[in-house]
Amino acid sequence: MNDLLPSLSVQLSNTIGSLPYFNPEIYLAVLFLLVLVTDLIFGRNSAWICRIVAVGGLFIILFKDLQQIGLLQQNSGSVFLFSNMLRLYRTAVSFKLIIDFFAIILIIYFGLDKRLKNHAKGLSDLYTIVIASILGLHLMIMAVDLLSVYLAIEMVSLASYLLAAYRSENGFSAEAGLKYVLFGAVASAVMLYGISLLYSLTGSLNYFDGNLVPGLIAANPAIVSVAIILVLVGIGFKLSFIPMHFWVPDVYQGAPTPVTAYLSTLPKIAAFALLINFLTPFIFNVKWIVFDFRLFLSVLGIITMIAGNFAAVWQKNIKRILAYSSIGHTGFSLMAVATFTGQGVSALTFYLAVYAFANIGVLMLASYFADVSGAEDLDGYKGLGLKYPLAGVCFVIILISLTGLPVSAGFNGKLLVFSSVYAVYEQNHNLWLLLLLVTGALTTVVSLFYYIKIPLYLFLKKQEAEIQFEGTESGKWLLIISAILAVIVLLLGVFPNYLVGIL
Amino acid sequence: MSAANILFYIMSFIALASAGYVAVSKNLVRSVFIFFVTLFALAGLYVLALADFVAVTQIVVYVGGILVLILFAFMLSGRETLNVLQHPDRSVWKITNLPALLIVALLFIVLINVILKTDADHLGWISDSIKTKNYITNSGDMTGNIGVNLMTRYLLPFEIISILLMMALVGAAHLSRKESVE
Amino acid sequence: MAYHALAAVLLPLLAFVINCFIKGKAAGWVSTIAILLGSVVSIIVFNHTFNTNTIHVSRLWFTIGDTQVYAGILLNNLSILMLLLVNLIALPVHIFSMAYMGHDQRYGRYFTCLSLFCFSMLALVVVDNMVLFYAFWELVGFSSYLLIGFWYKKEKAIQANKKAFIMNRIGDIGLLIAILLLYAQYHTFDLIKLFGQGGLVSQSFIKNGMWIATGASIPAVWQYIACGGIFLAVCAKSAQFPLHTWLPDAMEGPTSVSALIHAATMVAAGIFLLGRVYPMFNTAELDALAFIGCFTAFMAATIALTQNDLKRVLAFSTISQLGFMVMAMGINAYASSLFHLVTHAFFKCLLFLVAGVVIHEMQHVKDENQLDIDPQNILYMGGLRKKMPLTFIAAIIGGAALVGLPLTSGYLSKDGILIQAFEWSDTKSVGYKIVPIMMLITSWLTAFYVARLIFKVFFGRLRVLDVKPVVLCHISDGGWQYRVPLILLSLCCLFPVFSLNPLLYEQSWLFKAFTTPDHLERMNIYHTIIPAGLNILSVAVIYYAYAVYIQERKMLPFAQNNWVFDFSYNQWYFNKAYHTLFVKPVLALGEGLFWFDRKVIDGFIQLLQNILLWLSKVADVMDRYVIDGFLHLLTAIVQYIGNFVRSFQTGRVQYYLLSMLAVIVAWFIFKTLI
Amino acid sequence: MISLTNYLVVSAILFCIGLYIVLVKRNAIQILIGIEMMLNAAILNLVAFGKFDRHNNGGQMFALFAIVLAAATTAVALAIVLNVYRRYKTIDPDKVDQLKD
Repeated sequence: MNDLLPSLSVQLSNTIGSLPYFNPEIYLAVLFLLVLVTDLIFGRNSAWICRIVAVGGLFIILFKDLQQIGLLQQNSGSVFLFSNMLRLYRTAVSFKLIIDFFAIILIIYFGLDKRLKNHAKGLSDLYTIVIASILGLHLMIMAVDLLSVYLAIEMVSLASYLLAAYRSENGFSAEAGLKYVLFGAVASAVMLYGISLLYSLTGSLNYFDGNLVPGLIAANPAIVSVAIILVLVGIGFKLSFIPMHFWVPDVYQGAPTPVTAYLSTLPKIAAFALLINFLTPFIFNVKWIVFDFRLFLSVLGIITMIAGNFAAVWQKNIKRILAYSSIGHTGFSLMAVATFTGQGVSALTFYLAVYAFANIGVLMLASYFADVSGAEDLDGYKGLGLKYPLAGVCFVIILISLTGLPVSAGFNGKLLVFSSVYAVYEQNHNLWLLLLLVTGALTTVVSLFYYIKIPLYLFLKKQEAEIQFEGTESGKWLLIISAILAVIVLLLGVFPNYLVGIL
Repeated sequence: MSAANILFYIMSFIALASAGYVAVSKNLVRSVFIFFVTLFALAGLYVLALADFVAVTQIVVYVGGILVLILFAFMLSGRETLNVLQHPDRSVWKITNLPALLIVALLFIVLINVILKTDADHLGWISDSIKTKNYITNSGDMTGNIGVNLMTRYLLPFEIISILLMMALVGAAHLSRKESVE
Repeated sequence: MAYHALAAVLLPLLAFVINCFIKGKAAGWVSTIAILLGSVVSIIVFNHTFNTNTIHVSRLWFTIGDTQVYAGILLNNLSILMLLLVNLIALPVHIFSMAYMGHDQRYGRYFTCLSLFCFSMLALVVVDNMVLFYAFWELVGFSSYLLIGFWYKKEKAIQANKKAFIMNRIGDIGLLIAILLLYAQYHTFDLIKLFGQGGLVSQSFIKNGMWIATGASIPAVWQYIACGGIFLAVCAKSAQFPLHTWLPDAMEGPTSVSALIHAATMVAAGIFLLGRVYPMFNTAELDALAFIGCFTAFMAATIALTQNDLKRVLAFSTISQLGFMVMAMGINAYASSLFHLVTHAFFKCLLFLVAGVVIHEMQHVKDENQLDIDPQNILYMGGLRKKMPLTFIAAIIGGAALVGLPLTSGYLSKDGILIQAFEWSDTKSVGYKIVPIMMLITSWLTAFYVARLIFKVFFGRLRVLDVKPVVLCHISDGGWQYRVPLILLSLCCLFPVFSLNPLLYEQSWLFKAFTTPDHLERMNIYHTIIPAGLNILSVAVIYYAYAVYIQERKMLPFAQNNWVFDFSYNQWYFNKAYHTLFVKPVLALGEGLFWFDRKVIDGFIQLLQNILLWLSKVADVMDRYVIDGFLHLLTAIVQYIGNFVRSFQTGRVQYYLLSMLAVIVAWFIFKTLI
Repeated sequence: MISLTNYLVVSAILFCIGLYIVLVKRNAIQILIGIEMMLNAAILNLVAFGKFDRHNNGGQMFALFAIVLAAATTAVALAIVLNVYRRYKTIDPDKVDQLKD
């Protein structure tokens, strides 16, 4: 009856064999349903129950991630799952650990932000969406098939649109959502077109062991590079490098602050894993000369670093500053990707983890200040550091880390990236890598100009008008968590080995 | 020139012409309905490419789902939008559209250029698949094939997309819900 | 002993942490006691380990790739000396600050920052690897940033700390590049392995345009870049040309901070860095160093001649003296350089504290009488000698040491540098003679401006009276917190602290500790002629300053005070001696010679003064337009690019899409064209 | 037999028309229609070449998933557009520009 029947048993056993390696994701799916059901059962008052369920579930998933390390060691370090849809390997597990860990912090954070908490329609739907997006992020990290890549990116994007527009009673939030969804939908359509071209040229969707790379080598180079760039547009939308960065400042500013913390860290981190996955088969194919990825990434990295950091200098809104600076950080991370070495990848994971620590911390503090004094612009920050010394000091510590000054985790991250790039440069004396190094060093200095502005306003400027300050219970928790993050950032500055050991 | 070819040209002409009309039309509602035509024509093209199931899905999901959704959106956003939108203040050939036109034209030239440079009918993998009889014939029943594939090779995406749809449903419902829950 | 040193380093940190949590006056005591204990501990460390073997304790810190980075403490003569020095300078400054900052609203914060600074400086001194060194180098910059901008309500203070920070960042990039290059070449961050005796650096060499080390060779240009990076770092931290402009501006901070940071410790970090990485430099690079130092010293001295702000004069003299040290490093006078570093730290700190007292009292006068004057302007001062005798004596001692008059510590160190400069130039071609000669001139200029400063401030009459004829004037030396530091530091500026022989620098213990014994012979005539000539002429210059600033005043009718008269008497006496010695034998020329003396010599001196004035103006213009202009240019570039990027953020999503597609299409077209 | 180049050309034209709609229409819903056209262009490619991939059936499967995803995206996008309409009383993305530099 069907010509697929002979292979059916093989396919089925492949699927069943994949399940043990898919534990965290299965748990995530179950968790998604659990949160959804909790939401439905408990109705309006379900937000805190959903939160507890989500956090508890994520802890279990974190544990399951850790189990995968041992599982992988028995299996030569790399397994393909579900008919080569996914690839599980050591770095993917590291990325998953980072994602899940920060997801826990973020979920706690969502419930602490005053504005988000006052959202009339409740937060329980938010947790449902976040859990689903984490599943998408996991897939993004492991995807090696264009179909799973597209699906994962769409899943994360959809969740992000929803989160950005979540505060539907707020005009900014809606506007951010609109811009995000239009930009994102166009980017994904462009990417899909690129994928369709790649498929047309090779008849394969799997770039790890399918016919994709050899097929592309055989095809006309012009159309291949067009198709690859179109695909990179989709990935770039998630990474937000130049010129796919236009949505970033507006969306980061308009979205609720905790959502900004989410958008600026998790999807970006996962997208780096995706990028590495996407590049690997091309890089390690010696016949691949059609498209020079290193050149491409270097140019992008340089432009992104310069544009992000230079534009950030002229911002007044704290979230816009962080938005542009996050573009700059993307450029810096691209530098680590451009090495194409194991050392570079481990430097990247460290850097991204540290970046996530600092960025979430900094946005938590922004939330805190917005809660207690309504300040969102630098002008509103005047003198706040003296009123709230602990928050101010934490802010400074985290900013030091973001800048990359010693002794902070950010410094170690930058050092690792620099040394990994230099190690490669030493071998091949590629001019672009040198330029990357130089730009990285220069923009680090430039970044100081705007990062230093925040402590300047916090401590050294005086508030002209007395404004009403109010403390809240959730504000206290925000402060505690961000203080912990600041301490972690400092500790990782002194003992980076602990994090390197885990990742 | 075979009948299939002629049909192809007719279908593509309808699809492209109606798409072009959507692009230049000033009347919003009319352009939505013309978009129906584009989608139907495209479904026809899918059938010509021997993808019956995709064509049916296209009609069910797009025409039955998406377009209806779009029309609903119009209704929900109130009559006054429709009125406002009935009289768009910008004509298609306005000077402000020139950059967009230029960019799109350039992109089009690039795309056509690279497509024509590629001999699509004689790509390596296509010759291989013709050799190994790995292509779809007019008589083959592809629906069963799709069913088997969905449950085996594409099981993961199939399951994942269910969660995705669930999430989209939750989110979209949340966003469009009225605020006055109290 | 390593743990003792660690304790000395960590005590200020402890004070910093405690001060973060307490409020009020206790902060001052906490910090001061921490420094006091630290000083005691460091004296113990010093006694036990100075001039014995090197102590190096380290633990594994973290791993980058295959390289393990250790963290630890390295105690050799250099670091022990610096450890002691920083503590000893910080102690009086802390005591001084307790009174000086006593009325400031943010007293607690001041000491918190001061402790942080002391901690980072002490840690910088004892760490054993480049990574930590860089970390504390940054921290020193950061804490000084906090202190310079301490009076953040003053717009100038904000500008100054921004400038200092940016300038220092430029140096930091240099250091970072140098460290990375050294790591790339030698695969270690460890200072001992790199720069120790027979270390990796001493084994590497440049040959055929390649920089060859054990197991690696890269083009020689990298060595130059690494050295250039270090130069840059030194120039920024130690305020050498062309990165010196931040230091005078940094005087916007509290004077006690200027004393500690911008005279004695932080600026010494650059010299200390030079001392640490000394084996890295080859002859050509050392020569460059010498010229930079020499030029800076000369330039700063000419600028100092015309400044009227008390602290600015001192700031420029600091730059000038740092130039001396850098030059000394460049001419291979390693020991003398460090020697001068130590002596300079004491006397410059002393002078700044003196300035602090004076300014404090002038501020007092200003507030009491509601005058609209700048309390730092020396043109309003004068005659303070009687009101504040202790301060005056301290200023005289400090000034003498700065000029390098005999019996002071400055004589020992500075003359040593000059002598060695002459010896050094003998081994080179004629052109190199310019270095010692310039230094000689600089020394005389130093004498002049120091004399001017002291005359203006302490002699004559209080010129505030010109502004308002009757003023209340409650001026004194201040409490014990002012007196004790001044006395302590004054004692440290005298020769017995360093050498029992007041005239021979070779015999000081400090010098011996850094040189090999064979260096100690008095080889040639320089050793006699230079100190003699230098000091005689210095005295002459001081006399000239006196003539210019005091004699002139005699013309004024109401300046006929006793002491003015006394001095005019002395002048006369001096003139008489001059006549007896030189003029009488040629009495035949008589009045003619006197005319000559009046017109030609004075005219010549006038000319010289004009030239110097002009030079200092040029240097000022250079500061303002070339160097600041460079910063402005950088800002402009950042602004241009930033605004270019921002110009796309119109808020219209379709415009974003259009821009994005434009870039992509441009890339396509670019790809297809090539 | 229909040449695959024809399919590619048709899809390229459709893609460009969709893009043009996206760039010039002053109405968020019309922009969504443009995006759908771009997606359909890609789907057309996938389907046309999927003909030669009987075994894996990658092209057609991808097309199916893409259609479903497009539906989901549209639903979410329309929900957001409705929200924007409630706040701004317009769905012209050009007029929704409170957030900018």
